[in-house]
Amino acid sequence: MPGKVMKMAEAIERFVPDGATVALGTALETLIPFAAGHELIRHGRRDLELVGPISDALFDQLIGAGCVRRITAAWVGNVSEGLGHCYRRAAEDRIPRSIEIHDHTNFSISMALWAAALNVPSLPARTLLGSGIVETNPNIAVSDGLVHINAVRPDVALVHVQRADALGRAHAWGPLGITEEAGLAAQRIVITCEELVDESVTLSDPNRILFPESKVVAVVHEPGGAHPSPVQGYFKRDHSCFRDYAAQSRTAEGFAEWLERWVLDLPDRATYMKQIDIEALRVKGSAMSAPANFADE
Amino acid sequence: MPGKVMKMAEAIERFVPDGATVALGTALETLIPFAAGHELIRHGRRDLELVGPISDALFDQLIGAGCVRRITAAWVGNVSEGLGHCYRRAAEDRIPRSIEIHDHTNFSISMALWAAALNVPSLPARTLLGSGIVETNPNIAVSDGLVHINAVRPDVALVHVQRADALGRAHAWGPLGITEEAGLAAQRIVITCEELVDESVTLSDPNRILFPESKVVAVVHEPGGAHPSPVQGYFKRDHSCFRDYAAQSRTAEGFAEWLERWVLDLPDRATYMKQIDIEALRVKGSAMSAPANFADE
Amino acid sequence: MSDAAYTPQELMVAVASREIRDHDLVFVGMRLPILAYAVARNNHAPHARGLFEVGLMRDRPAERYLGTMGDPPNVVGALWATRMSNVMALMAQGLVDLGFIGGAEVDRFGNLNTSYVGAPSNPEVKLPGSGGGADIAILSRRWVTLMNHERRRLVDRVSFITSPGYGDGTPGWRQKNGLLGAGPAAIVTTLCMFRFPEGGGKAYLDTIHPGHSLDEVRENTGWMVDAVGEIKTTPPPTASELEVIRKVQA
Amino acid sequence: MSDAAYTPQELMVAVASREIRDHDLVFVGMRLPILAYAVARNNHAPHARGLFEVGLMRDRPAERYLGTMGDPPNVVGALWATRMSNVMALMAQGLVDLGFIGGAEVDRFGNLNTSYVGAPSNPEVKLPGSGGGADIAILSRRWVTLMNHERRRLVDRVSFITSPGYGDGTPGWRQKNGLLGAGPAAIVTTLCMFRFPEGGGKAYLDTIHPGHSLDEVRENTGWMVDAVGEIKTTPPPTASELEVIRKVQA
Repeated sequence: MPGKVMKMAEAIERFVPDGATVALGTALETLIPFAAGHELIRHGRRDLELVGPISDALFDQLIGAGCVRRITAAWVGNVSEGLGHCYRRAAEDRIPRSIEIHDHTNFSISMALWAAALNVPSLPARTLLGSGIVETNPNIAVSDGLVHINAVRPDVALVHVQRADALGRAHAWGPLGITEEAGLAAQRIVITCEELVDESVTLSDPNRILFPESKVVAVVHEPGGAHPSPVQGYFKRDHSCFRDYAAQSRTAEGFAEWLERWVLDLPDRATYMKQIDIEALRVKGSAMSAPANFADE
Repeated sequence: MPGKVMKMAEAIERFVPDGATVALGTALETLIPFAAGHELIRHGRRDLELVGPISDALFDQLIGAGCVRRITAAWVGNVSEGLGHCYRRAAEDRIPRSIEIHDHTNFSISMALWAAALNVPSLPARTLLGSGIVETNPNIAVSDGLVHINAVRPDVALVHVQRADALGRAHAWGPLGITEEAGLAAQRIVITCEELVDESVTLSDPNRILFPESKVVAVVHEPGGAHPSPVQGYFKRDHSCFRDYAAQSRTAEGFAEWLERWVLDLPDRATYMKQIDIEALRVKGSAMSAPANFADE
Repeated sequence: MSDAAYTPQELMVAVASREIRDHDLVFVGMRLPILAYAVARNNHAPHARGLFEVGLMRDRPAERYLGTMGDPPNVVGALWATRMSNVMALMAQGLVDLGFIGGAEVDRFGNLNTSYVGAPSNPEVKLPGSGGGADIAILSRRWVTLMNHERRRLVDRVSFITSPGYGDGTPGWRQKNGLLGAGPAAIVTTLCMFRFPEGGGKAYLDTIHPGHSLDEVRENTGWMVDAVGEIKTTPPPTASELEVIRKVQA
Repeated sequence: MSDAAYTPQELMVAVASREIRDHDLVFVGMRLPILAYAVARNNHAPHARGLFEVGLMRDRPAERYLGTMGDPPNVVGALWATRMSNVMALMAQGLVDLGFIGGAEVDRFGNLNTSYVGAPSNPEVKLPGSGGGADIAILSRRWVTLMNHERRRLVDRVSFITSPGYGDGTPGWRQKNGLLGAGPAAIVTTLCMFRFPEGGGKAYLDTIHPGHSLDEVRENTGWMVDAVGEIKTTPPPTASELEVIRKVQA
């Protein structure tokens, strides 16, 4: 099998073209692939469709940077701070550009991805009855007392995990949101990880492997790649970073300064990491899972 | 919370009434709850509907013992040996009684349980097109170029796992087949386990917990309760036991002798365990999963 | 206990926590509901479980501060860490007893708008969206919303229904449209608590918080507030309720 | 190499293994296909992956004997231990290159019966059922069936189609009925190998195994066997193929 380990820049360059439908932030407030998202901005990607459940600031940043054509999500903002100012500017004033919005709920975006994973046109659900979302989203319809949610097929899923091996067998833990269906529904998966480990680690627990390796096209070793979102066992959430972003992004000018300072003026994530006090966020404790014996004789 | 730990006899007596729809053998050839199934026979349960994917001998035994009204499954037989002789006698000659058969495929029975878990009347799938099963199973229909598989709602799921705590947080590993959807779809879950452990073990790895504890009504500590099927890390498969069963069940008389010898004449599973050479099957090796750190600071 | 002894938010949390019954499975949202679950769990509802759409079930509050439901302390001691769709499946089976939903706007029929102010095609304000709100509003057995009491938030009719309450207020609207849950049980604001008639309809004033008046409520509410009989005063937070709130927030 | 040097089953396994291409994702069944995957993986298809409906993906054969695909040795070193529905989802996406299906009866259009001999309402023989067979027959890109060559097994038309091949044999039957995969590629028996015309239809004789004759095939086949041109002889198992088969069986 060809090696899949590469730098973030190469992974984004090769696997996320302009116009792509990209699933990211699939574990909700945790394991958000900020490093991968910032690389999309540095690469000047355009006309992307972003797919996710709730998005904690990263969607807002990609919208503000002008990368986004369409939002297919349940919620876009800043979870601990409230509104997404770039999202508002784009939706209300077409700044920096107009965006198309396909509203979902957390449940319906999950079902849309399961539909794609199962290769059916749509799946039925009990949610969304009586909600205006069935009128605004052209991919959701009501019939026979159920909603029918059309499949959403990402070209690529960007997923940050605690550890993965060189062939893309990824271990993630903590709440996983819609990560599994996003990966199964996607044409290909780009893994970014805190630790690049030997397959003796990943294969020791095949039940914790998230995805079929056959869908994983790239593995990027990017410690801290989810900052400021938390990573169970590795990093706490950087609440103040979200607070600062909310304040700075309130105006287009403030956002432009934020973008230069934290993305455009930096060559890569390693440089970004040097500019934050990561040690204050690092998890130092140890609360290890009880081992499971996979022996066969 | 009320304690859920009880003996097998009490769990079956209280939670699996005559006429119940029972999901079991949901991990296919592994973790088959033979001990629970044999207790159903000892309790003389009648008119059960058995729900599962493939069933390795246990469905055949329950059919032969006269417990079964309906089979809702993809395959009933003896995996390493072939046909299920009791199943044949019931379907062909109504011995010991006639049974109704709702044919499924492995994929379609999984979707039927997911439909129940999501509380929708049916789910669509790409399988079964062109198969005679869509004519024989009244709960499967073709329209718009897809099959629509009606929900199957078990009253109870009987699930054998490697370890569980007193409140029913269950850890299982190895291939899980349709265990997760069977438990979510079921009204209630009865857990039988190799090891009854403290919650410090189960809660150390919430990602490995199979089910919401709120659905688990009983926890039965029954070491070897899956024999002769294998349990990863605990027991190898007892191939000769399946071979002997195939030979003895070839005639109704032979099955009757087998049933007395291995079920009816035994008061409980502990006695059964004394009659087999379990040490020859016990896994002695150790191949521990790499731990995951769940620490939060 | 005087007004000064607690904040309006602390009162809202205490009032919300009283909606949680022992043994309830509670779909817990963010911020104030997390505090409300902690208060209930530590006082009158020791067996209440919390369910989080991120994919978690708990039988006790997290032991450290949560900025979001996905923060690492919420995973430590969790009973289940799974996929969102499994958590939603439980709610779709009618197994969630109570949910909490926040919102930017609520109307007299309990409908919430968290999507658009103005035309969706060209909105004056784009709000973040449903998140799991519409799922909770439709599928949980009953739910409660918490809101700062401002005339711009408590409106006669919302311009966009993200999370349906009782729709157009006609009796049986939810059943007619196939909504699984019974609908909103209460609107808890910084001034008062509204409830709804059996089977749905228009919100009525149930209790007014200590130190506030009917006139004040009416001035700050976008619909004609009916006062049925004598309006009771909301019981203030107890010492033990405040103790938990302040411990968890710290 | 003479007939005596290998068993009919060993020849079937060797022939089946040659259907596996390098880098294929193979939906592996039980018994002979497990051996066929091992032979291919150790010879011409070092990058072939195996997928098992029990919920496993592997990139090499198990290191110990398997009585069933769920046996513990099949989990050791697995690349993925998951739910059956996830494995089926990959196949429903058209990502499974080749599947193997066993059967009690196959007909000239490649349809398999593993359900009923005689009327389903009152069968002469109740067979175990589909298992994952129908799923593979409908969803995998191409598939192969292995069968002992007996007249009662190779029938003109099966009485019940469990796993569809080319249906009634009319061109485009699978596409017309919305079946995702291309259908059966071959029937491998103890006497010969049948293949199918492009786009489906009636099985034709491709090769006859060493030591067997066209007459013998015709005597033991329930349909009129067409012999198109000169019939080739099946290449016997190579030494390296036999070595793997015997190692894995031990």
